[in-house]
Order: sequence, then structure tokens, then C-alpha cells
Amino acid sequence: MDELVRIVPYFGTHNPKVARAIVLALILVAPILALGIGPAWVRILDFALLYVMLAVGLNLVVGFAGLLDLGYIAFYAVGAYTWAFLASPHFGVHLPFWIVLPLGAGFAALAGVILGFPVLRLRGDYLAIVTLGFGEIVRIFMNNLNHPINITNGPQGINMLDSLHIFGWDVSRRIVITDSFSINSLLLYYYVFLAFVTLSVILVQRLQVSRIGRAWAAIRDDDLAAKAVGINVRNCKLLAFAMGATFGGVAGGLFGAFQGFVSPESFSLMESIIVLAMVVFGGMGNIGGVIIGALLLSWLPEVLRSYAVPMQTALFGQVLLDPEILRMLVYALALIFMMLLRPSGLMPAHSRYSRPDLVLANKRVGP
Amino acid sequence: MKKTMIALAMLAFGTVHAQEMVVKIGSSAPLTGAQAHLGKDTENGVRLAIEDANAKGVVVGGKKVKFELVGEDDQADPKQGTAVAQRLVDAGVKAVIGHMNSGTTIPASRIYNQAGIVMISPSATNPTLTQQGFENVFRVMAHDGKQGPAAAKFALSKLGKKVAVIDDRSAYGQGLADEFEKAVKAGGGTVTTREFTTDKATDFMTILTKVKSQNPDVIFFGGMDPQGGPMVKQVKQLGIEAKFLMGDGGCTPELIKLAGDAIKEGSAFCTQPGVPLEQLPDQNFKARFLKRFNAEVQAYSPYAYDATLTVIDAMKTAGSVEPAKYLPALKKIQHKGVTGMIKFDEKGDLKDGAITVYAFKAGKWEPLK
Amino acid sequence: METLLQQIINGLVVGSMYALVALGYTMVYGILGLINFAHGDILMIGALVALQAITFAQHTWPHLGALPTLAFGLVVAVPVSMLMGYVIERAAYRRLRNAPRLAPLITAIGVSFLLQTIAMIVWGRNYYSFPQLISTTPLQPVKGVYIAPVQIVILIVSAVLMAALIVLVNKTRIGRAMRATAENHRIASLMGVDANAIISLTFVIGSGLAAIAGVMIASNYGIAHSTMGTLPGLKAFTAAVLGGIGNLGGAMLGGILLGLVESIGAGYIEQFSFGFFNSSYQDIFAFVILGVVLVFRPTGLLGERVADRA
Amino acid sequence: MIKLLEAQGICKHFGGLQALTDVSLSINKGEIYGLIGPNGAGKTTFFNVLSGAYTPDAGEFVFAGSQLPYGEAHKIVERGIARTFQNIRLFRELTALENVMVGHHTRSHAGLFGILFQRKQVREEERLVTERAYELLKYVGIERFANTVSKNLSYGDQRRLEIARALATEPQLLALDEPAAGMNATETTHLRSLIETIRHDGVTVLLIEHDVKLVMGLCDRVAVLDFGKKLVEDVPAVVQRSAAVIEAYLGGAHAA
Repeated sequence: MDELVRIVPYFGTHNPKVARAIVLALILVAPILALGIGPAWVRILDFALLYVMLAVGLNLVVGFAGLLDLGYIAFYAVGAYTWAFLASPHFGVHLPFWIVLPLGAGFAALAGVILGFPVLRLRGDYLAIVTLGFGEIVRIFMNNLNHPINITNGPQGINMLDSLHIFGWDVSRRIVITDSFSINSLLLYYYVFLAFVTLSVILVQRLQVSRIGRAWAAIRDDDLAAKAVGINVRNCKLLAFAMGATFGGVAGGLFGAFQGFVSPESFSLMESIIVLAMVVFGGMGNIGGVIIGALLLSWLPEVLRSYAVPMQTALFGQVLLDPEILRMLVYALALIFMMLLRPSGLMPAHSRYSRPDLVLANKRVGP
Repeated sequence: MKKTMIALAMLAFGTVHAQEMVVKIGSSAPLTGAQAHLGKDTENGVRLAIEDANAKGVVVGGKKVKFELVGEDDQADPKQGTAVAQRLVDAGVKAVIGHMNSGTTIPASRIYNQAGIVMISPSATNPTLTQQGFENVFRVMAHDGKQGPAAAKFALSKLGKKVAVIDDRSAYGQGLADEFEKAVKAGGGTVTTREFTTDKATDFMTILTKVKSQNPDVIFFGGMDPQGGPMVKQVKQLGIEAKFLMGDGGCTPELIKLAGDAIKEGSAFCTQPGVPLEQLPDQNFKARFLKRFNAEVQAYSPYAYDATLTVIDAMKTAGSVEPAKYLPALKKIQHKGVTGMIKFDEKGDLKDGAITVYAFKAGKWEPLK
Repeated sequence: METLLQQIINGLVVGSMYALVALGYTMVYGILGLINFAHGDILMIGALVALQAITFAQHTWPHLGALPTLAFGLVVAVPVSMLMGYVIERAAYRRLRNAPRLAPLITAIGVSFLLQTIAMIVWGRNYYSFPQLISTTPLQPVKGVYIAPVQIVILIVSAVLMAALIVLVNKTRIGRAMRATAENHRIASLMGVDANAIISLTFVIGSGLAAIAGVMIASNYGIAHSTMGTLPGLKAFTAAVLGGIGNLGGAMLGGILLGLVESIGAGYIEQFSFGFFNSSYQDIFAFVILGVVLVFRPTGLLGERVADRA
Repeated sequence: MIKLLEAQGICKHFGGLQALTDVSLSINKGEIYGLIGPNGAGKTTFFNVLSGAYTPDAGEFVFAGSQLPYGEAHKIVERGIARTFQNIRLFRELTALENVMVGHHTRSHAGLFGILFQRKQVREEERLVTERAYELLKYVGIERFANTVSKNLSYGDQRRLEIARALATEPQLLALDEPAAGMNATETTHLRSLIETIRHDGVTVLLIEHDVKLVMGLCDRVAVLDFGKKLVEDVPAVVQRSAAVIEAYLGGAHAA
């Protein structure tokens, strides 16, 4: 939050209170403004929030604990398929969200631990390739587990997933107030997702500024020294994988409910890399930065898609670079240039793992 | 502050009820990416139909109506498909002709269903599309549940009883291969092996060696041409004598190009829903299409054209452009299109859709009688 | 029996292609300790450039003959790929040599994406038919068992290149400088080795190898396109790790082994698993093997057991 | 005299190299114990075995009356042995204060759920840990750099920070691996008084050092290692006169 406040022009540095109010207002009003352009933009915002959640979760693994995970989307898939299994006509089971979402998160966390165990001793680059393999394995299984027993319905995916019902209230149904005035369900999803994202951010922030967050940072910076101050490196790494996966699992469940359809092609390696690009772009380890990174990189392609094609058609009479290529170009350049020019990301504000201000307010502490 | 927000919200949520003279019709297909040529073809089919209708002048419920095309690009990606569907709903279209691929059509159909908008796909052939129980979902092409059996019937009667089946684990390939396998078994044939590859693979030697060990008469591949071409080559490299059969994913010039000198006359076949272009009831269509867009008909434009005019026909009959009003008319419609008679069964599938078998001959695909 | 023999040949051919690609991975890793994720994409660029050159040659000199045409393709593609490797190393990797471990790795992923995007801009997303200048008409060494001349060529090329590299690394001055640089850049520099030049040279050689591998793969399957490098890249990396990354012989061994495991595994898994698994799991073998090897023998089959450079 | 640590017949080899051969020594509670020897004598290996980085081939450590677990560094820290590193190993991206707070890891207990729900005990513990960490920075004299990222500290301050971090684990035995390496005369003097203060406050100190003068002036007892074997173990005055030690340091083929 503080990072977000700081980037507000002028007020960010001069009057943080006003800046904070501006940020809050923007977050709350954004979907209504987007609705002015068209509900499609609200849907994009909804997806952006899911990406924020994924990025915040991956940041916990990559940014805090320094474990490069290229198979992160697998946990998203676990969450989404949990929803598909337990809240769709596929098995004829329709459980409420407060059972399915925690279960999805739990399965994802379990998957995180299963991935974590064999890779505990691996160094950064080996870890990357094994996690990549893990992501692919999960996808391949989902694509093939329709034979000999049909579990995942294979490449056809699972359709007609239940939408999100929060204690009897169907989020996917517009609220009709009068005949001419109703609240779009996309807006409702936005605020529901916003609640989940806010909760995730609060939890991740609490973890960061805690005994556990500091232990992760210590392992990231020097795992031998971390052992030497008494940190159980193995358990801490497993916890990082499990916690990161949990957020992925919740996001996956919400994705399933929102989209109403899951199929293995939504969980490709490309998606893992997109989320990684968001984390890197915003600044590894820096929650505010990661949020901005996720928002920017999920909006940019849509903006490109709306304006790049008409602009090119107007300028050159044809489409030279289609939006998909522009999108890949953006991700590729984001990864390369961020690492080369600003390894700490768009907003290299220092990550904090303590709150010295609380205790040391009356003591003189230098720069 | 509060008041302006409410005003803004009213502006955003309010729906326009006034009857417009302009009626928007949506079209969604991949306009960029690997299947862009097919997507553009589909969209142009819709465009031509709208231009024809406008030129003729359509009167619905006593009012003169001008139709307008809203074309969107779904990149053949399910997630983009739903985003695009939302954009079309936002734009206030009264019907959508699309999407092109089954993978994008199925999730998108849910959004159209919620918005109460009629959707007719000119080309999505996955059977489950019309099995969702959506009232407003139709298609004007025979689905895989018909193509698979047709291909199986051809294989069993003309090529042999022992069949090996391969699919590429994509929604399209697996769906078609499953229908084919079912029909072969029902028709008294034997499936010697069922093998799998991916839609990114280029090496099929391992699975083909396995196929070869069972010595089938026919190899059926449910997949697309980038895999089909090299597969034909490797069939030859392993000295396999079996005939090679594919669905519509292989009925392309691309397959012939990629298969190179390995493809032989009399040993490669493919099936495709619909009648061959040369045998379209309305031969005029091809010429008019070429004249209008300076491009040959690729595949789906006649179906998109028919789908569009079918909807317009239904609007005329019902005397309304509102989907809820013209839907009953559409269900009962009998529209004489360029691809044949368009009428729907209770699920929204085309009744009596034709399937054509093609054989490789003289460097191209020739329809068999 | 014929089937098993045929599967072994299939495995050997695929395996030697993996090996060919793995040699490049292993060279770069041996010296820099960097997984060059973009290696597979350099392969793809090599194949597409060669395709361009071959098409040009076929139009300009239609009577050149198959092998000279192929040679022309290589003569164009190899230097282009080498230049590309050089540029990538200079522009993207060199500045990160002393950065935290994640930085060069993430950059490499970015470079891989960038190369694919560039290829899509230049060549589109189409699948190109790659001229099969080496015959694909199969021979029958044993009745019922088939192997095409192009496959034999692939086997020979990868063996020859591996041998040449081993000689280069072990018997020449450049090779000695490479080994010194691999041991420790700074100390090598102090001993008068131009470490930067050696690292550049390694990238250049590795990229040249990738181009040859790309042409071989495209010739074998008769197809080339912008994403053709991804899968061989991943598999070859697995092969390199399996054999012991940094070890040239290991790359060869790992490649062949992986090829055999994949073809025999996919060929017989259905029997082994009582029909539960089937060939749709073919792409999993590489990753499973990778995981198992790294857990139980982190330095691979032929790799030396080096203490973790903590 | 109460024995705090007893090493009994520790052996460790790497491949063909015998790094430690049957090393036995004992450290009394409350003393400053020096371990010296020429380069490659096995001092650091002894350290790594003691702190759990390596598992010994034979022998055992008895600490405060019971045997130490092998090769599990974090458990050894829990038992009350803390160490520093010869080439400083701080958590580079963390501030000085946070480095020390990490040191409190084993002495604090906040669990996952306590943290996620910010239970009262957790908040209180966090406050205490922060305060205690600040006190420790003051103790080693670098409290004004509390919020400085540790990689930006000067060399001498990094050494002090590492000691503060080790003290944060609340050790009974503090093992310092060449703490004076690379320090100038003033810094060494400061270090020396810091070590004396630490001992004065009840922590036993094991000191590996190259600087013979520092060791002889500071330590109560000294052991000399050479070629992985213990030569002598006695008070500095005796060790200095020992022929074997003089031989090891000055004579022989491997003069330092």
C-alpha cells in the first residue's frame, strides 16, 4: 500500500494522506470508470485482479524466498480443477464456495509441498527447470486423465462450472434495483475479487514482516548463513512453496467460477512466464511493485489489442504486428530490460522485513 | 461527488430500450495468428451476407432495418474468446455469428446465453457445444458426432476393417478421434491401436512403429495439418502400407505441401463437413466472394454467410430483431442457403448436415462421390 | 522383435538430435554456469535462415544438386546464428555475470521469448516445408526394420561434432583457456587468459552447433517454424543434465539415453502400466528423469561430484 | 571448572585429504579459548564440523553435558552454539537491524497462524525482538546504522554486525572464525575489547585466529592445530614456548 501511495504524482511525496485517499478512491471507482468504456473493460479488470493474486503468491516464492518457480501456474490449475470437480455437473457435485475454495487452496499447498520436497537441495537454475517440468507434468496429466477413467475430461475441459455463490447470493447475476438500473455482475465480481486480493495482500504483508518472512529473506540472501543462525532451511523452503501455492490455488478457484469453463490449455508454460514477468517487472520482493506490475502487464495487451490494430490499419493500411506478437514482445522486453537496467523492478523501494518505527520511535536511528 | 458517481453509474448501467433502425450483428474468429486466414474468411462471409441483405432492403416489423457488422478477433484462445464475447454483448449485438473454433465457442456461448443473445457457429464441430442445454446456441455445420461416423463408414467400406487411431490431445483432435473410434467399433471394425501425440510434436516414429506392429489397413489421425504432413512422411519412412485418413483438419493444401513426396494417390483421404465448393447449390457464391474481397473462399465463409442470412430470415418472420422474440422463429426456420437447406434439430444442430470425403489426387484434394 | 529393434533405432535417431543440441547447452553451462534458455531458439533461427538460403539457392542455381544446396544453407545459417549468439552474450548476459543468480536466468527466458517473437515477425506463424535434400527413402538393414539416410547422417554428424569438440577442449590452446575460464574467470584473467573473449567464443561455437542441429532436425522432419526450438531445447537440456552438465561426452550419453527412454517408454508403457498410461505421457519422461537424476545424482551420470559452491 | 564443550576424537576427511585426525579438546565455561595453527591446519574444518555444516567421520561433541546432533546446523544453534564466518556472510539485502532480528529466529516462536492472524503474543514478540535487536546493535556499537542495508556497511561494521547476529541466537558458546582478518590496528583493538565484554557478560568464546598476538593476549587457553592434529593445548605462556608450535609456525617446509 505504501508503495502504491508513493507513486501518486505530487501528493505521494508531499501529502501521503491525500495520496492514500486517491489510491483508495481509484481502486474503488476503477471498475465504474471502466464500465463507462464498456463492460469488457471491467472483465479485463477482473482478470487483472486474478493476476495480481497470482503475482503476489509467486512473489512470495521468488521474491521473498528466492526460489525461481517456472511451474507456478500448476497451482492455479489445481485450484481451478478443484472447483471444476466439486462445483459443476461433471461429477454432479455442487459444494459451496467456503468448502471448495479452502479445499482448492489446500490441494494446491499439498502440490507445493510435493514439488518442494525433491527440489530442496537444488540451486537456482536447476530449480527453475525442474519446476518448469512440474508445471508441464500437471498440465499433461490434466490433459490425459480422461482415460481409462474419466477424471478431468481431458482436452475437452470441464464446462458449466458453478458461479460464485456467497451464502445464497449469486455473484454472476446482476442485481436489479429498478427496471432501468441494475448492477452488472462483472462489477460484483470485481469487488469480490478485490476483497480476496486485499486479504491476500494483507496476509502476505504480515508474513513478510515477521519471523518467517525474515527467515525466507535470509535463505534467499545466503542459505548457509541462514542455517548458521538456526533457521530450519528445509521447512522454511517447503513453507514458502506451500504458501505461494495456496494463493495460486485460491486464484484458480475464483478463475474457474468466473470463467465457468476450465481446460488444460489455460495452464500452459506461457502463463507461468507471464506471471513471472509481472513479478519481475514490478520488482521482486516488493508487494506494491508486484501489484503494479500485474496490473500493467495484464492491461497493456488489452490496450494494444484495442488500439494497435486500428492504429496500424490507419497508418500502414494493414496489420504488421498483431496484438499477440506485441504482447509477447512486451513480456520478453520486460524480462530482459528489467534485469539489465533495473534488477529491482519498476519501483525499487526497499523491501521491509521489520517495523523498527513501532519500537524505535523515540530512539535516534540514522540513515 | 456522490451525485456525479451515481449519474456516471446510471450512464454505465442503463440499457437503451429504444428501437433502433441499425441492428448490429457480431462476428468473432481468429483474425491474427496461425489461423488468421480462416478467421478472415469467416468474417468476410458474414460481411457479404450483411451487404447483400442491406442492398436488398430488409423490413422487420414494419421498420426498415440496416444491419451493421461488429467484427472481433478471439485469437483462437478460450480466455480471449470470453473477453471478446463480452465486448460483443457490450456493443449490443442482436446475434453473433461465431466463434470459429470449438475451444473458444464453448466458453463464449455461456456469456451469450446469460446475455440472451443468439449465437450461430459456422464451424465449431465439437458435439458438446449444443449439449449444454442453451436455447440460443446453434450451428450450421455437421458436428464431429456426424463427421466421425461418416469417416468411419468410409474407412470400413472402402479402406479396410483394421483401424489404428491417433489423436493430438487437442480438444478438436481428441473429440473427433473418439467419435471415429466409437463408430468403427459399432460398425464391426477393429481398432488395433489407439495412440497419442501432441499438437506441437514433429516426431511420430515411436507411435507409428507401434501402429505398424499391429498391421492396420487404415491410420486415422484426429489433428491438424502441421502434424499430419510430417506424419504422412514418417508413415512412408517406416514402410507402412496402411491408408492415411484425417478429418477436416487435414483437408488443406498445407497438408499436401508438408507431406511432400510422401503423399501418394489413392492412399490419403480426408473428410470435411459440408458439400464441396465445386458442388455448392449456389455456384454464384464463389464468384461473388472473389469479386468482393479479391480472395478465394477458404473454408467457412459460405457457412458464415448462410448463418447470417438465416438469422435475418428469422427476424423477418418474427417481426422483431430482439433475440427473445425471434428465437422461436429461428428454431423452426427453413432457410435455403448457399450450402443447402438450413434447419435445426431440437438441440440447435443442423439437420441432415452433409459430410464429404476427399481423396488426394493430382496434387490436391478431390471430392469423392 | 522387429518392433523393438525399430524402436531402438527411433530412440537413437531422436537421441542423437537431442545430443547435438545438448552439446551447445553443456558448453555454455560448463563455462558460465548459465542455462542458456535461448539455445533452442537459436536452433530455430538457424533452421529458418537455412531454409531461406536454400530456397534462394534453389531459385538461383537450380542445378546445384542437393548436397551443395544444403551446404550453402549451412554456410549461411551457421555464421548468422554465431553472430546472434555473440550479440546475445554481449548485450544481455555479460552485464549480469556478477549479478544474483536469478537475474541471468530470467534474462535468458526473456531472450528466448524475444527470439521467438522476432521469428514470428520475420517468418510469421506458418509451418514451412523444409526441403529434404538428404534422402528420406528408407533403407532396410534388417528385414522389417527401416532407417532413412537422413537419420544415418544425423547419427554421424552428432558423433563427429562431439569428437571435434572434445579435441578442441582437451587438445588445443583455446580449449585450455576454456577450461581455465570454466574453473574461475578471475583467476584465468590473472593468468593472461582473455576470459571475456573465451566466453564469447563459447557462445559463438555453441550457437553454430545449434544452427547445425536446427538444420538437421528440420531436414529430418521436413518442417520448420517459429516454435520448433522449444521442445528440443527442453529435452536437450534434460539430456545434458542427465549426462552431467558441462561434460561433452555426458551430453552425448544423456541425449542417446533420453531418446531411447522416450521411444521405448512410449512404445511399451501401455503394457507396463496395464493400459493406465499410454503414449500421451511421452513428454513426461524427460521431466521425470530430470527430477530423479537431480535428486539422487545432482551432477548427472558422468559429472564430477563437486561440492556446492556455497 | 565446568566443562562447556568437549570434543572427543573428531575425525574428518575429504577424499584423500585427512583434514582432522582424532582431535580432542575441551573448553571451560566462561573462558576465551583460542584455536590457532598455520593455513590449512584444519581450524575452519573443525569449526564447520562443530557448527553442523559437516558431519564428522568419527568422534563426538559433548556440549553442556549432552551429545550434540550431527550435521543439523539449526539444532546446534538451538543448543546454544553460534558462529561467525571467516569471509563475512551477512544477509546482504536486509538492514542491520533485520540481520540481528533473523538471529533471534530460534529464540522466538511466532507460528504461521499467529502471524497470519496477528495474534497479540506475536505482535508483542515482534516488538520485543525488534527492541532486543536494537540493544544488540548498541552493544556492538553500530546502532546508528540500524536501518542501513547491510551490504552498504563498512568492513569493520559488517564484522560487528555478524557478531551481533550471532549473539542474538543467545549462545552459551560463541565461535568466532578469524574475526580480526582484514582489520586495521584500531579496529582490532575495538574488537578485542568487544570480545572481552562478551566474555564478561557470561558467554564462552572460541576464537580461531591467525593473529597470534591477539590470541596470546586475549585467550585464557590456546590449542594449536597442525595438519589436522592437535599439537598442544595450554595457557598462552606455555604454548608460546612449545617447541612443536615453533616448529609448525616457523620451521619445516610449510612456513606460513
